[in-house]
Amino acid sequence: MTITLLYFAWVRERIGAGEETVTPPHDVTTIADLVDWLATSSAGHAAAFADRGRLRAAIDQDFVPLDTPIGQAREIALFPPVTGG
Amino acid sequence: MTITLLYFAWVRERIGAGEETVTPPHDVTTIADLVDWLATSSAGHAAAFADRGRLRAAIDQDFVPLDTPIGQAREIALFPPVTGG
Amino acid sequence: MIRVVVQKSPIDIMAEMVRVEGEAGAVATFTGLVRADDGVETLELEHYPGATEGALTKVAEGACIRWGLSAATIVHRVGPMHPGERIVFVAAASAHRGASLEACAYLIDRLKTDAPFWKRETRGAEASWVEARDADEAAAARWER
Amino acid sequence: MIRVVVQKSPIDIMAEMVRVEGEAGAVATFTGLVRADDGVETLELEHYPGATEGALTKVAEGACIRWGLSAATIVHRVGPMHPGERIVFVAAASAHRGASLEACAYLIDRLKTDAPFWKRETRGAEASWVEARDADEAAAARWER
Repeated sequence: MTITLLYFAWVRERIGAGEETVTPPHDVTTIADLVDWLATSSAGHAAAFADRGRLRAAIDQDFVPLDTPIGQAREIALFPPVTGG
Repeated sequence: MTITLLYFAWVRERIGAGEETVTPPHDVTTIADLVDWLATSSAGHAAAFADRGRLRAAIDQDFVPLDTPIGQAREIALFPPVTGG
Repeated sequence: MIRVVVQKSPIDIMAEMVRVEGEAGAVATFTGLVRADDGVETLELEHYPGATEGALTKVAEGACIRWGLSAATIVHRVGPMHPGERIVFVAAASAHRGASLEACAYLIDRLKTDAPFWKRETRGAEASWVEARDADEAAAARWER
Repeated sequence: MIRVVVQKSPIDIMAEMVRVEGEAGAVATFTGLVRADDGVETLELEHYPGATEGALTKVAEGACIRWGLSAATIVHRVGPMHPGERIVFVAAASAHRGASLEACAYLIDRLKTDAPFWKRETRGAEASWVEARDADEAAAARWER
């Protein structure tokens, strides 16, 4: 299953890209699993995901906790806590 | 002692004037006394002061309760509860 | 910086906003308008010249001290107005949003009970003075401490 | 009537006010600005296109339902900004003041935690991402029921 990943703010800066497309292995069932798997793919990913407490996620544009199952997600965004307004 | 009286809103309308100058007798010591005394001066004054619960006052431009002594007041205003904003 | 104005002319919100913003990070405002939906054709605002400005200044100063505002503005119209027109504009400016939001609510709540304005509504041939509401006394009282 | 805009251009407060006022009796607004007093030279706002508009619409709809507003507006800038410029403008319009004041505070409190915006400040050669504040979570949480 192919998923589009979007990165914002310092997550994007550390990874060095705002977007990538991945096909995670079958044992990746939650966003937390996905993050674990992504963290092994480059030093940038590892740095971006080092502090899980400061990581937030959205599935298909809805904010969700990191333990949410990926399900049939087409777009997953990973980013720091928001600071607008 | 001469006092300038100012009337606003329906107090002014019932009395038929926005301002008058009076010299109350010596036994008029509070605003409530003043209102009692004024109420005897015309049918308009009596109508304006019929409902004391809906009457408010200011001495020299400061809001005060009706039982406040007149003291050395130069200007006393009598009016309904305020409704600005 | 305190700005208190009682005026017959329409309220220029844009000019008031720019003035109150200054170098603040947060500005909260409240605007009261003549309602177009309750049959009122003309609203007339009477006030107590001299005393009005003093009362509004006291309200604005109270807000500035209590919330450490960088600026507070109160502009109130007097005279005849029509539906859709702005009766009052209050604004509170501060570094952060909490202070400006609370101070803005305080400004309009206290103005409602502490400033000598009286509204008269005209509907067709009928003119009537607006009655004060107990809810306004309650709203003002919640700021006492 | 809900109006949600994410834009690169400066916020035209006057046009937004006239739109939100409609036939309302009360309009409360909050404006957030780049502070001129803390050494920031440039503030850059990044967002999550598509998701941002959805999140803001949900916040505005929540306020309209809860307080029976006649209109709610949220305008948020993105891209680079300088001290004194307006970052965000929210407004709530209703018949009476209580609803508009509460709803306005709700709009900005929820926006702070529910909308995908990120601020990066530049001071001289130093650029840093603004950290989220626990106080913002607390402010948003007080509206839960």
